[in-house]
Amino acid sequence: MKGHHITSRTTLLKVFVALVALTALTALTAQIDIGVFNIPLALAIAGSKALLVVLFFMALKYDKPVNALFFALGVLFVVVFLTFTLFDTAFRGDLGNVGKETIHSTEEGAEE
Amino acid sequence: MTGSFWLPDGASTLSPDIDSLFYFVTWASIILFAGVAAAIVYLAYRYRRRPGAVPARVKPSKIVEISWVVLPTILVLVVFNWGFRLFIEQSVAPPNAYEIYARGAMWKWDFEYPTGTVSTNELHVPVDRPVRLVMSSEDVLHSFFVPAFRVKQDVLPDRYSSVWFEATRVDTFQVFCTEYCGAGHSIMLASVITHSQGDFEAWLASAGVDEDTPLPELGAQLYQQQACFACHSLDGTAVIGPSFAGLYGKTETLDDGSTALVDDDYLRESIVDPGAKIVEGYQNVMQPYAGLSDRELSALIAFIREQE
Amino acid sequence: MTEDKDRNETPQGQAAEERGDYVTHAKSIGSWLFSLDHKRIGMLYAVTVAIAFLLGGVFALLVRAELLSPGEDFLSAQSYNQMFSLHGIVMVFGFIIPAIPGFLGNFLLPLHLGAKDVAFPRLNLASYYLYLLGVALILVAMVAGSVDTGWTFYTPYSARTGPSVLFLTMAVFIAGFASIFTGINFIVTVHKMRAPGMTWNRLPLFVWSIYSTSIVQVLATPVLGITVLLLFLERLLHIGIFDPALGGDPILFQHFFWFYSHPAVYIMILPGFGIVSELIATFSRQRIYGYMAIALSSVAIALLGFLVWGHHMFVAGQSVVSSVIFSLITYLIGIPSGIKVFNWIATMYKGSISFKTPMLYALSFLVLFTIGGVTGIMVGVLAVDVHLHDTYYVVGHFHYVMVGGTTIALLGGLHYWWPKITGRLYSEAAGRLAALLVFVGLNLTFFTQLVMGSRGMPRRYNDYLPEFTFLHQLSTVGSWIMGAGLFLVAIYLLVSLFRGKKAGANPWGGATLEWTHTGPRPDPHNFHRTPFVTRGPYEFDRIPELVAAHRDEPPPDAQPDVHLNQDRT
Amino acid sequence: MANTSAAEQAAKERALAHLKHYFVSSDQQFDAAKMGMWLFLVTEVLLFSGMFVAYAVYRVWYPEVFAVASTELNPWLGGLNTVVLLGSSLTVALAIHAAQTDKRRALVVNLFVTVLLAAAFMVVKYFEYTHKFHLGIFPGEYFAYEEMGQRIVPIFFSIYYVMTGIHGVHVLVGMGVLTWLALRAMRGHFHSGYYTPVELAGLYWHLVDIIWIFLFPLLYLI
Repeated sequence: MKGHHITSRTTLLKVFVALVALTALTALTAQIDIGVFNIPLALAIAGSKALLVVLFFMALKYDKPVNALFFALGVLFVVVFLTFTLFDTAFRGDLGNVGKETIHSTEEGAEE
Repeated sequence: MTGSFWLPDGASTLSPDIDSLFYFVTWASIILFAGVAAAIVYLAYRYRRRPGAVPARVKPSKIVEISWVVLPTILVLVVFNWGFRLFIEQSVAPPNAYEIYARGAMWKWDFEYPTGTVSTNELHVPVDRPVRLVMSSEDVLHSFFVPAFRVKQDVLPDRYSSVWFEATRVDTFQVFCTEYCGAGHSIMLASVITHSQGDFEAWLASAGVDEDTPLPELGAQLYQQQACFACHSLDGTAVIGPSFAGLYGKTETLDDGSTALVDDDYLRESIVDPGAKIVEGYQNVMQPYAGLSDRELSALIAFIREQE
Repeated sequence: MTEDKDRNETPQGQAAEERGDYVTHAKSIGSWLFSLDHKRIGMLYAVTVAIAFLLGGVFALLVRAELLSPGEDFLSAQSYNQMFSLHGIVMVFGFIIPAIPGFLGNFLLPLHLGAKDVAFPRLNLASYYLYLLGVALILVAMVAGSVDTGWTFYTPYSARTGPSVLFLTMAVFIAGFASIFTGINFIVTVHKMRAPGMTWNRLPLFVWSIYSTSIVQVLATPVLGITVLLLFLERLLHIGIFDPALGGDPILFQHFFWFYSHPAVYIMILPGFGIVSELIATFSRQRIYGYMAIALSSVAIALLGFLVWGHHMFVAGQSVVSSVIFSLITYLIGIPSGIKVFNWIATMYKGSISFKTPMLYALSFLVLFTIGGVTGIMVGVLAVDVHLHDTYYVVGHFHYVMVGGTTIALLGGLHYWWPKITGRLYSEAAGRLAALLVFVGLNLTFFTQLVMGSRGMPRRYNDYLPEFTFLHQLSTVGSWIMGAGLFLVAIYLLVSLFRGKKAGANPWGGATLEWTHTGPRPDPHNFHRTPFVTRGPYEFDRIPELVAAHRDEPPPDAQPDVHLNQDRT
Repeated sequence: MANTSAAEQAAKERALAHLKHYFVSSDQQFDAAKMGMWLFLVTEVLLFSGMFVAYAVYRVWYPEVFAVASTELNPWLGGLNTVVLLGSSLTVALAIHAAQTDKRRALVVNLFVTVLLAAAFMVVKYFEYTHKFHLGIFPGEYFAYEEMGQRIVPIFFSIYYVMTGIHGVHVLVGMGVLTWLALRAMRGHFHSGYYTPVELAGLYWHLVDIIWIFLFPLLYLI
C-alpha cells in the first residue's frame, strides 16, 4: 500500500536490544545511592525507553505529525496535572494558614 | 442585618479593604455590563432589518482587536495584584494574636481557650486585639465562616488550619459552616461574641465553673449550648435522635432487639458513650460528649427528667 | 418581517423525493434505536437529554419550593440534601455535558463539514448507549436510598455516607466514556472528513467550538474516570488515599475532582459559544467580526482551562503559592471569553438584524453571559473569594454561566435548527413570549442569589436565618417564571411537530452547508454530491448568485479524486 | 516490475473490500483509525496519570517511608517482568511487520508469542501478589504487616495495588484482543491491503508496555 511505512526488522531488533540494555542500566544505577539524583535519573532512563518505544515500535517517527502532536499534548497535560498539584502539596503550610504536618505526625513526633 | 445592598456590616480590621476591592470590581462590572448592553441595544435598533437594506462589508481592524485584548488584561491584572496583596495579609496572622483552638464536629463547634475552658457554639473574643483560631475537624470537612469579619477557612480532619481576625466593635456575629457536612450542615451555627478586654477576662474566669444555678436550669442552658436541640426535640418529633419528651422512665427497644429502661445511668452512658446503646430506627452518628463535667452531666439529666 | 423566500430552493434532484429524507426513509423502531446515521443518533440524544433536563428541572423546583420559607416545609434535611445533590448530578452529567455535543454536535458536524457521516458511526452509537446506561444508573442511585453528597462528592463525607454513592460513581464512570468516545469521534471527523475546499479557515465557528470541546473531553474525562475509580475503591477496600484516618489527604481528592470539573465547565460553555456565533452571524446577515480571533479563543480556552482548577480551592486549605498561581492564570482565561463577546457585538455593526426567536436567545446570551463572566472575575479575586466562596454568590455565578449561557444558547440553537431537523416552523409569537419569560425568570432567580451570597448566605442550606427570607422567596418566584417559560417552549415545539407550517430548505437565509446544500430535511447521506467549498461560512453576500449559477459544483478541471483534506493532516 | 504492480493492484482491490461508504479512500480510513487510536492512547495516559500524581504527592510528603516500603518489592521479579513485556512489544511489532508484508504464518506466530509473554507477565504478577497476601500486606485498612509501622505504609501498598491492578486489567484486555486477532489472522483476514486492527492492537499493547516501563523503576527500584 502506498504511504504506509514498514519498519525493517533489523531496526526493531536493534531497538529491543537497546531497551533491554536500558532496563539493566536502570536496575544497576538504582543500587548505588546517589542521593537526590536517584529519581530524576530513573525517570530519565524510563523516559528514554518510552521514547524509543513510541518512535520506533509505534512508528510515530514515520507517522503523520498530528498524531505526534496529540500524544505530546497528552504528556504535557500529565506534567501540568503533576506540577500544579505539587505546587499545593509540596508547599502546603507555607504561610502558616494551614498546618505543614498532619496532626497525627506532629503527635507522633512529640511522643518519640 | 444592616449594611449596604451587597455586603453585611464589616467588623474586622481587614473588612474595609476587602469591601473596597469588592466594590471596585462590582462597579467595574456594572460599567462594563452597561457598555455591553448599550452597544447591543443601539446596534440592534440602528441596524434592524429593513427591506432592501444590504449589510455593508466591515473590515475587522487589528487595532480594535488588540485593544480589547490588552485593556481587559491590564484591568484584570490590577485587580489580581490588589487581591493578591490582601490575601497575603489575610493568610498571615500577626505574631501577638490570641490563640484559641477550635474543633468542628458533625454539627457543632467547640472552642477551647488557653485556660482549658471549652465553650460550645459560642466564641468569646476580646475586641481590638488579633485573635487566631487554630482549627481541626473530628470527622468530615467543615468550614468556619464569619460574614461580618469576611473570613472563611475550611476545617480539615487531621490537619490544623488557622484563620485570624481582629474585631473592631463589641457585638454578636453569626458563624456559619460553609463546607457541606451532612444533615445538620445548615444548623451547625455558632456566634462570635466580642467583649472589651475587661469583660473578656471576667467571662473567661467565670465561664469555667458556676455552682449556684439549679441543675434543671443549667441543664436547659447546656441543652442550647451543646446543641442538643440539633438532634433531640422537646415536642416528641424524632429529628436525628430520639425526642426528650416523656423519655425518662420509658423502656426503649434497641436496634439489636433488646430493651433498656431509660434511667440516670442509661442517660449518662448515652451522653458520654452514645454508641453503646442505639435505639431502633436511629443511626449511630452522635458525638461522644466526654468533655462535660459531672455537674453538667447531672444538670442535663435533671433537665431531661423534667420533659413530659 | 420579509420571509427570505427567493433563494431557498437548493439544487435537489428528483431522487430525494422517492427515497425520503433521514426521517422518512425508514420507519421501524429498530431503524431508529440501532441507526448508524449521525442525524438519528442526534435525535436519540435529544430525547434522552430532554428527559434528563426535565428531571433536573423538577429537582430544582423542589429545592426552591422548600426554601420558600425558613424551617422545614415538606423536605427533611436528609431529603433536601438528596434533592440538591440529584439536581446537580442529573443536570451536570445527564444534561449539560452531553446536550449540545450529543444532540446538535452529532446532527450538524458532518453537515457543516460536507461529510456523509462521522468518522466512526458504530462508536457514535456505542457512545449514546453508554450515556443512556450512565443516566439509568443515576436513576438507580436515586431509588436505592439516594445520594446526599452534592455533585462534587468530596471525601471524607462521600466515603462514609450511604451506599448509593457506589451507584453514582459507576454511573459517572460509564457516562464519562460516552463523553470520551464522542470527543475522539469528533476530532477525527474534523481532521479527516472535511469536504474538498473546506480549509480550516472556512469551517463554521460551531465546528471550531465543538472541536475545542472535544479536545477538553478527551484530555479531562479520563481523570474523572480515575477519580471516581479511586473513590469506588476507597469505599470498598478503604485504600486510604483520601481518608485522613489512614494518613490520606482529602484535599488531594479535590485536586483530582477539579482537574476534570473545571475543564468540564468549558465542555459546557464552548458549544454554547459555537451556537451563538452561528446565530449572531446569520441574524445580522453579516460576516463574523474577527473570525480567526473567535476560533482561536475557543482553542485557547480549551487548553488554558486545564491550568486554573485551583480557584475552586482558595479556602480549602491548599498552599498560598498554588492559590496565587491559580488566581493569576484564572484571569488570563477570562480574556478569550471577553474577546468573544466583543467580537459578537462588533459583528452586529452595519448588519441587517432580524429579531426572530433564535436571535432573541443569542442577545440574551450576550447579556447573561456578561453577568456570569464578570461575577466569575469577582470570585477569581483571592481576597474577595475568601468571603464569597461556598455562598449563594457562587451559585448565582455558575447558574448565570450555565443556565444563562449554555442553556439559553441551546434553546437558541434548538429554535434555529428546528426547521432543518423537523422540516416544520414553530410559532414565532409563542417563541418570543417564552424567551421573555425565561429571561425575566432567570434574572429574578439568580440575581437575588448573587445578592444573598455576598450578604453571607451559605450554599446547600435547607434552613436559613430569617433575614434571608424575602430574597429566597423572590428567587423561588423567579424559578417558577423560568419554569413556566421552559414549559411553554416544550409545548409549542411539540405542537409545531404536527401542526407547524412546512419549512423551506433555508428559512433563515443561513450560509453554512446544511442550509445551502440540503433539502428541508437532509436525506440519509446528507449530500447528493460532496459539496466543493469555495467560500467562507458567513459570506451571505455571495450566496444568491452562487446557488443560482450552480457555481458550487466542482469546477470541470478539478481531478475526480482531488481530496484537499488528504494531504493536509 | 510487472508482478509488483500486480501485487499492488491485488492489495488495492482487497483493501477496497473494507472501505466504508463515508470514507473517500482506504488510506483516509486507515489514517482516521490510527488518529482515533492515538487519541484513545492519550486518554489511557491520562487515566494512569492520576495514579502517578497520587504516587508523587505521597512520595514528596513521606520519602523515607516510600523508600523503605519499596524494599519489600522484589526488584528481580520486576526486572524480569519488564523484559517480558519489552519482548512482547517486539513480537507485536514483528507481527505488524509480517502483516504488512503478507507473511501470514509469521503474523499468527508472533501474535501467539505476544499473548504467551503477556500470560507469563501475569503469572509473575500472581506470584508477587500471593507472596504479599501471605505476608498480610493488603490494601488500605486491611493492612496487617508489622515490620514497617502502620501509618503511611498502607498508602504505599494501596497505590501499588491500584497501579499494578489497573495495569494488569489492561494486560488481560490486551491478551483477549490479541488472541481474537490471532484467530482472525489464521483465517486470512489480514494482509498488506488491510491490517488496521493489528496495527491498532499493536499501538495499544505498546502503550501498556510504556506504562510498565514507568511503573517498574518508580515502585520497585527507588
